[in-house]
Amino acid sequence: MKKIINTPEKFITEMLEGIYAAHPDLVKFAGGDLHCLVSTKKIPGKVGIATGGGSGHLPLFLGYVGEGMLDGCSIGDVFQSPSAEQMLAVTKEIDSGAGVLYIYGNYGGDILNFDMAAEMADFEENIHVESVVAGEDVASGAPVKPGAKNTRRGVAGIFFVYKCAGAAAAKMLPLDEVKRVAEKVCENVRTMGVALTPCTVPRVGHPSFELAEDEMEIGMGIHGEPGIRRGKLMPADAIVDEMLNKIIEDLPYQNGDEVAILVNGLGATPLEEQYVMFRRIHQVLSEKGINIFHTYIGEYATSMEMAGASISLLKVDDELKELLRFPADTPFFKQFKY
Amino acid sequence: MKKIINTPEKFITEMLEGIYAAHPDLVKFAGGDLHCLVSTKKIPGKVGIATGGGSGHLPLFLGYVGEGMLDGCSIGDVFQSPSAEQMLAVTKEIDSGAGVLYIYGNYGGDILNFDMAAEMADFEENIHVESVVAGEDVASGAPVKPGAKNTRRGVAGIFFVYKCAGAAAAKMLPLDEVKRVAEKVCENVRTMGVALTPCTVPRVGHPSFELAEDEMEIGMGIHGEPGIRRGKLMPADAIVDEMLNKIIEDLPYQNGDEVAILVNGLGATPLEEQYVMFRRIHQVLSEKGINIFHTYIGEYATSMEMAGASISLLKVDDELKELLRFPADTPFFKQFKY
Amino acid sequence: METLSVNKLKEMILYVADQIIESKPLLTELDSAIGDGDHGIGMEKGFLKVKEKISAMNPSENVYDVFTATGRALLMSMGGASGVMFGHFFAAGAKNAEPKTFLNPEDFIALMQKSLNTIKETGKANIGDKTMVDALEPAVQAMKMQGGTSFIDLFRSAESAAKEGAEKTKAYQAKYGRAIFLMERAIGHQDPGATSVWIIFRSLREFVEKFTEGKQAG
Amino acid sequence: METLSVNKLKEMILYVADQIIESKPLLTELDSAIGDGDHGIGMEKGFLKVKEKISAMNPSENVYDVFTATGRALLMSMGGASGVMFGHFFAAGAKNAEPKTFLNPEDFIALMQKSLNTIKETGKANIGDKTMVDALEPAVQAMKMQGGTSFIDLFRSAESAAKEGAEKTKAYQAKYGRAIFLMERAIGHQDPGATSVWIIFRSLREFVEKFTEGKQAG
Ligand SMILES: Nc1ncnc2c1ncn2[C@@H]1O[C@H](COP(=O)(O)OP(=O)(O)O)[C@@H](O)[C@H]1O
Ligand SMILES: Nc1ncnc2c1ncn2[C@@H]1O[C@H](COP(=O)(O)OP(=O)(O)O)[C@@H](O)[C@H]1O
Ligand SMILES: [Mg+2]
Ligand SMILES: [Mg+2]
Ligand SMILES: [Mg+2]
Ligand SMILES: [Mg+2]
Repeated sequence: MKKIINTPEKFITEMLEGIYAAHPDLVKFAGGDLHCLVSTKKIPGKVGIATGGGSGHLPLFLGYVGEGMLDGCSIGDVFQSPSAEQMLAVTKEIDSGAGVLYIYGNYGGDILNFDMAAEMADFEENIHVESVVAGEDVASGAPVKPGAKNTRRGVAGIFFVYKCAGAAAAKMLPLDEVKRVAEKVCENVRTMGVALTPCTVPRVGHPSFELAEDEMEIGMGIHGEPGIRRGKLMPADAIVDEMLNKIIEDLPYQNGDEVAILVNGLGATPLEEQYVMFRRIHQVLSEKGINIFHTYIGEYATSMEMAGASISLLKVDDELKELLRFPADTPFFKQFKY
Repeated sequence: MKKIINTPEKFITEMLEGIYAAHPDLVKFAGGDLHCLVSTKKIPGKVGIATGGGSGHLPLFLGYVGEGMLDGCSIGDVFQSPSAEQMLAVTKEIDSGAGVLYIYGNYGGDILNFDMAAEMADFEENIHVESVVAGEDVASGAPVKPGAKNTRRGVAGIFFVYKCAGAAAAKMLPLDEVKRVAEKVCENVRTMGVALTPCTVPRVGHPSFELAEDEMEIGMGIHGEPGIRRGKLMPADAIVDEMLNKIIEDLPYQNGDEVAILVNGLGATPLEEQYVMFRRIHQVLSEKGINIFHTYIGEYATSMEMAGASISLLKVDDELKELLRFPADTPFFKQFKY
Repeated sequence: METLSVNKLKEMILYVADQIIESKPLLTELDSAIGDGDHGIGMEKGFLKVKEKISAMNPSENVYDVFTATGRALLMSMGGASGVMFGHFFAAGAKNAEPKTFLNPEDFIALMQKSLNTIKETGKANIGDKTMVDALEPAVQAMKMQGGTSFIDLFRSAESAAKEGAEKTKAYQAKYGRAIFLMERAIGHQDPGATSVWIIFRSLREFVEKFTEGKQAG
Repeated sequence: METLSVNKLKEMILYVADQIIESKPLLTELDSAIGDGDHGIGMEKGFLKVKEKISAMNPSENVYDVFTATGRALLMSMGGASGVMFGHFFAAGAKNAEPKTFLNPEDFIALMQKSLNTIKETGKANIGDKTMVDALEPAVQAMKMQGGTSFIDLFRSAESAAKEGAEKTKAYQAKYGRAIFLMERAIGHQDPGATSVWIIFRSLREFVEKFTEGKQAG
């Protein structure tokens, strides 16, 4: 894969320099480290929301730092967890007395580092930190049992967690309430992806896996984690049917339910194709009597230049609908109240 | 290239069905033809702005129909001009007495069809239509001489024309003023692109051209039109320097000028790489004493899954700055007043 | 000297339309090789509209109304550069023409010459640019050489010139339309638009042959 | 029985840091084959931080403070799963340990056993999962077999067990970290994290050898 970069070593640093140069009014960095991105707007008494994760997924994660969404983000190298120190620096910067909520995806390195950061924030800085770990990829493990450990990966559905928790924090709700909202979204969101081509980590220089010219992999993760089925590329409607059925059965989403939908492009898949997918989603949900509250389509969580897409469904109630409607203004996601 | 579609023949129809299903509050179609997309909001006495063009460039063209931008768009098949009849249907639907401005890119088929539509709107429907044809790709022809025919292709820079003319119309300026604004933007905007990989028109089934694994083409058009130089892939900074110098010399943009910037991904190029490019743009402009008023980065005008990017510069004055700041709310582009 | 009535002309256009629609696979194949594969679809779409419009046309005493309606149907429905070009093929020559109840071969030559002029003016293509002009211009020349004696001779000469012209496009690099981007790789492939021009003249000749045979027989 | 003072321990850690930093190309090569190519960079970053922190450390009477500072420097600066794992390598065994002014071989064995436990608990990896555990667990076993007689014997046995363990990872498919995605294609490649463990024990052995020689000479 050809890339417009200078050197793999400087890729993320230079990307971040570009981010700060492009959005000086919206974001800045904390602790003298470009990897610790925080919003320029700090609201006294508001719960701070931090996320973090590896690079290569723009607009995830840092792109959602802004009004009505997140307050800070620690940024790792490509597909690599940032360090505990970086997450701690973000935490210190965004805390304004009401505590900080960490929202991030269910990945080993992230959990290890962010738990460490939370511990240090609590002990050394006296900042109350709570964590919500999103894991909603139905292709990556058995359905979550109450009380048991969630083994599922966090993918594009985390956008909904950011959106609702961000709105709750913007409404000046206290930490335990913001956390409750985030957990509620996690419980009600499910995602499934499909990959058509791999992507290349710049430093590695070759694709992380291979898919034949007529193949796809249903359920593949955003770092190329194995999915649930590799097979011949199928027509769009058949792909959607397979993904959507797995999602619908999982929660399950039922006749009369209302949902928000996120159709997410992984990088190289054109918007046109995402709309072809949405057409079918709309048909299937109509048939099943599942009502669509609102639809988001575009690139929300990518894998650099991977071709493919994911579908996320969030079951909404009046509370979540109100929070989804809340406006947001970040470098990558802007929404007027609707 | 693998695509998530059903059949090439139904690609655009199904994409449009997806669009109307996803955004029923924002857009609808006119004249019983899915290819004639108009805003659901019609403001009495406002100048209507219509665009049109081939598919395969989302969010261009239809994605900018909405508040503060465009009122309607006629949509052709992939890379194919829509018909005069379709543009006429859009025109009739969006006219609310103040006349209609056509803004579209400088392509043979589009000009032939839209001129025809304008003529019929004038003669048969008594709708006053004016046209502004954007052509700002510095790689596609000699600099425009006053009075002479512009041979340059219209590419991503048309976004700025939509933005400013759309704001002027939203401010209820009359047709001749909205047209003046559109022409002013055209005169002050310049674009240059680079392609790393081709794209495939679904019906054709094979890429429209080839680029070796270590090659790029500077100045290539968004349908694969030949550029100004094919050569070995260079580091990001060198690519930016070559493109930016051509742009800067062309207007020329000078020490003390203020500009808005659009870094546009052609489809498969990740946002991360666009920010690496912007980092260098920011450096070069700083060195030259050209001030950045505002930066837009992302996918604004694509070529399906083509890898590559374009850079557009718009020289702004107080009038254009005010119009750029104006809010906009469309399916693909949302902006709060800034 | 032969003439064609308004009704006969309508029949003739409907026959041409059917032939073009039947040629969709060939046109698709040609446009897939050097274009975007949609010329067959576009022509089908356009000539379906032509059939609809011509069948539903108000009674008229003017042969040029048939040409105008045909061209306009193409122009309004096809899209793309070719929609306008094939629109002009029929409609441009009829513009401002003195109304006539019967069309004679001389009228047809004049009409085609005018259409060719408009096509070249609008599209800027010349012989050798790998477009429909490569078939149309020789056809018009051939008709002028032939002179306005009979429709059958006129269409035969137009058909054979158009066919030859279309075949010659194989040797050309494109200067207009999508095939531009192929550069020298377009060489070896016949231009779809030029092929359509040949099919139109071939159909005209077939129609008149059948018509004449019918007359002789009846 | 030998002991190491706080200052000697600092020197030893600085020596290990230099050796890891020197091994960056090897670690990069290994991680590029089956991971994302950053293990060398990560370890370099971490051990540069270790050097900074250890050099600037407040005077201490407790050897465990040196381990804690080392582990913490890695953990805070490296990122990724390996940052936490190598952090635990040094710091976990020192947690809640009774302060001592001198470290003896028995103390070191106990410390490493505790660290190994934490690493396995946190990371969930076992022998055969193609991780640093494949080098560390046999090294700890070997040290326990060897017993706390002298540092030189201790480190020699640890080094050779770690080396063997790291080499064995070539035969394994990965169950943790990035190499998972490679499935059976990871086979044939040595795990970078396990290799780092080997380099650490090798460096410990080298340092003590030099130190002992130095003593003999001096
Ligand atoms: N400027 C032009 N002048 C004359 N004919 C043209 C011109 N541009 C294109 N054509 C004709 O149109 C044909 C292609 O038609 P079609 O495939 O329907 O349109 P498109 O190229 O927009 O897909 C070409 O084969 C050529 O003969
Ligand atoms: N869960 C785990 N338990 C123990 N060691 C692990 C675990 N995950 C990864 N590692 C070790 O980390 C090494 C990779 O380190 P590094 O490249 O720095 O991190 P990353 O995999 O995040 O890029 C692997 O070779 C492996 O030895
Ligand atoms: Mg890594
Ligand atoms: Mg076409
Ligand atoms: Mg075509
Ligand atoms: Mg690694």
